[in-house]
Amino acid sequence: MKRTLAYLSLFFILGVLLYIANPNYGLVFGPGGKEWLSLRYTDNYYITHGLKEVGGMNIVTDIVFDYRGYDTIGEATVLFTAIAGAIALLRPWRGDES
Amino acid sequence: MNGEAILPYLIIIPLFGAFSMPIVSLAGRKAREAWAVIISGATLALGSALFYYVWESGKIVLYTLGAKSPLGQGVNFPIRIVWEVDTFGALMVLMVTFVSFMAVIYSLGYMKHDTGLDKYYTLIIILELGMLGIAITGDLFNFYVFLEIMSIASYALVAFRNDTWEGIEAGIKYMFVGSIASSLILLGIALLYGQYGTLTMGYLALKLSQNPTVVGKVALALFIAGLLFKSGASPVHMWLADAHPAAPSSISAMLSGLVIKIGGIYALTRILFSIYGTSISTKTVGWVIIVFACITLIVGNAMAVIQTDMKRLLAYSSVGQIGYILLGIGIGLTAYGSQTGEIALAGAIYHTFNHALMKALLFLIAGVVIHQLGTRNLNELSGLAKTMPKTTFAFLIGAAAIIGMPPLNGFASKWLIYESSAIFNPLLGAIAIIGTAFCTAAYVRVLYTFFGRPSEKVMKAKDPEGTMLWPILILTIAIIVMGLFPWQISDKIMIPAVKTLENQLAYVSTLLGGA
Amino acid sequence: MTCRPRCGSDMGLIVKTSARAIIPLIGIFGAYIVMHGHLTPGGGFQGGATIAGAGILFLVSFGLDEMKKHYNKSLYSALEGIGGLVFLGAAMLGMGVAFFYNILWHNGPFFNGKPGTLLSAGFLPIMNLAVGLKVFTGLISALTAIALYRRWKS
Amino acid sequence: MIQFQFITAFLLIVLGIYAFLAKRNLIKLILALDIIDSGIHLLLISLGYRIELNEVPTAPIYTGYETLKSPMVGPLPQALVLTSIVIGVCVLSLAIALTINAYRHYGTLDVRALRRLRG
Repeated sequence: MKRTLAYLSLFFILGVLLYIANPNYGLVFGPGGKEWLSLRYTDNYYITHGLKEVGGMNIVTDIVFDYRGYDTIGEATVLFTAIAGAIALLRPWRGDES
Repeated sequence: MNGEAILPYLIIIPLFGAFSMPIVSLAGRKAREAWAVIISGATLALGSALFYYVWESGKIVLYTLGAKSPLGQGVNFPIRIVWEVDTFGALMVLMVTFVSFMAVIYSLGYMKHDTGLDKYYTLIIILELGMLGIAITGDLFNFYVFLEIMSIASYALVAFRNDTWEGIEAGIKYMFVGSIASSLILLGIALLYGQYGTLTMGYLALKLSQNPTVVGKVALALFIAGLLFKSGASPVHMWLADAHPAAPSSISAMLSGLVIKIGGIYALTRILFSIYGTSISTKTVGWVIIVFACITLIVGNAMAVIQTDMKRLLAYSSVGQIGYILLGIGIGLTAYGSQTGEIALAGAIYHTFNHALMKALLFLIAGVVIHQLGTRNLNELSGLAKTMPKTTFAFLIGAAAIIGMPPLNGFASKWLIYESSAIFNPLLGAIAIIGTAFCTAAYVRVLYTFFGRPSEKVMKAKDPEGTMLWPILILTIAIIVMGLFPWQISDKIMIPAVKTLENQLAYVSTLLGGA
Repeated sequence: MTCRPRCGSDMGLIVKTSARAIIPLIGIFGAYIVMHGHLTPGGGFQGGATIAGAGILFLVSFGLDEMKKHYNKSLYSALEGIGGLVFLGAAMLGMGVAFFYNILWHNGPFFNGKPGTLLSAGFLPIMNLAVGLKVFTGLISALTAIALYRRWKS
Repeated sequence: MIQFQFITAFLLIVLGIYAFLAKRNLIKLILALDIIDSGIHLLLISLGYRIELNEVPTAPIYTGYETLKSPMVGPLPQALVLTSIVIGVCVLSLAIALTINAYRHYGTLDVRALRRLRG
């Protein structure tokens, strides 16, 4: 019963996602075309202004470290957290030492 | 003091504390503990200052990372990450910093016999950092990053006692459910970016109100699903009932008091009111949330009655109280803009704050009991009032507040929710009262056990030493003091917070025109 | 911990010799990726993961005992923290304007050369180096912790 | 025009959720999480792709750009995916650490054994 319900909801999710893959009434952004500049205004700004404002030749690095640098420090913190957590979980148990 | 000047240090100080913890802990145990207390205390001071500034000025504080203004040169859309803090966000900051500080002080005594404590203090500071980041952010992808920081830290902390099977099993369940929920949220963010081409919340709100599309609605459904998972609403509350009892008690207090509020309720409110607002059908979405809230309310409180494990009872009670908060948010969304909606939303925010204090207090007391007696089975705890009078008094206060007894703070917030739900629809008011009846039964049972005839085992117990007693006393005093001025708090803080939360236009215009 | 046959090095001479030759090359390549992060594809995380790959190759080919001689848990944890602190410090250089303000690029004394040269792009090279150090030490610590966790078998 | 890249991404996501519901082994469940993440990353990356005037777009890097002169793909999704991949790796490492501990406690990787917490 529970399992059938789960699979039915899975099909529902698939249907909805496939529905919005159609550019006529779903995600308007297909692979490029004329609308690229109007829909991807943020990306276009980075491409045209990134070299002057940040100075890195690699626009992706410019975004990662300057425009969205705060995300990157969050990412570094995630890595730090996960490694601290993994080391904490893989430490010897109380009583293993003897 | 200027709010914009305080805001970055709210993130920098916990980050500095976490990154320097491996170096500081080379100097030994005392240095590590002192460092954790200093960092969380400094964060508490900054959080209070920020709250005071935002509350007094009533403005929305905007801070841009990396430039003076979030807008690009010669264009009128934001290209950088921003922080936007309104009164609701500042209230959450105050709540997080206060309860975290209490939990850190409590850990000094409670975690004395565990190993791997340098990682423990690192993780607890990072947990606080993640919640602060969510509370102040104004960017959707950044919200996801900090949600993951908070979630990963809490997965690791739930399973921190890796020599007990209970912690590991609860950690695995929590991790899988939480990761699925995070993936749903990330999918929603990707869809919104694909449709509107921006990630800043304020600008997204503008774009959504100009052109609400199907993709936006699907993304909203994904957000609601993911955040209900994270907040432990009823059909998927099982992970909460496993994870919160299995964690160490100081962590249980933070998980139950803060994580489900910030990662679930606060994020849901922010997305519903600040991003979507009136660009969706508020009635439909509101009723969906109300239905989930009613199920959660009944199931959580009813399951709490039949538990024999003290911490499990508290965890189920958390599920029930989340139901009240969701009910308030649902009514606030359905009756968007009316007086009833404002009262319901004020009640929800007030109850979020109150429940953080009450549930943190109750979990810390459960930790004291475990520390003294080594058991949390209610059948073995009878007669605790004789040997641990201060602890029992604090439990009495906490339980009375969570039930909603008049002189304490829980009464005011619950009253606002009852009142608005009864005006909105009498049936919902009746359901809320039934939930409270179950809640009362559960806590009266615990108190009855505590005041019963002492057993042999209980006679050896005594009140804990300083570092474990002080956080409990401070939280008790906070509850009593907040209970003395219920209507002043609700008129001076909660109603303005709701007013700024519902004012979507101010949120957008602060972003675009403020600079 | 007593050494079982499996925890020593059961790899042959060919593997050990070629690993000894390859490990420095992988390390240099990783360092190149980190340092040229603002010019070419890649960056701190990718380069750091490459260098960590060299460490994993060392662990696989020379065995756990040899690894334990060269691995110090608190040193690596401290280095990871230092990487994070350097990142945070670079981000705080321009606190006068805003957190994460790229002051070195706009009016700094160095790192403001012509775009395309190594010493350009403000704090980006510093951050790349910090992230590279952090990722390298962090991944080595995590994988060594996983490799060391075998106690219950003995 | 059929959006094959979006459909593939959505199929990957749903495949991951299906594996999550149907499989019983902890390692397979971790792989299912990774498949969902990969689907979302594919969706994000394909949102930045563009074709203009039948030219093949290039990576958003100005080093050596003078010889190509074709349009650049969107850099923002790539930055987001870089961050997101690291987060996925972190969740994976924590999941592995938990799984190792669970194997030591329970002696099996079957999730049906992890049912001692009830009620």
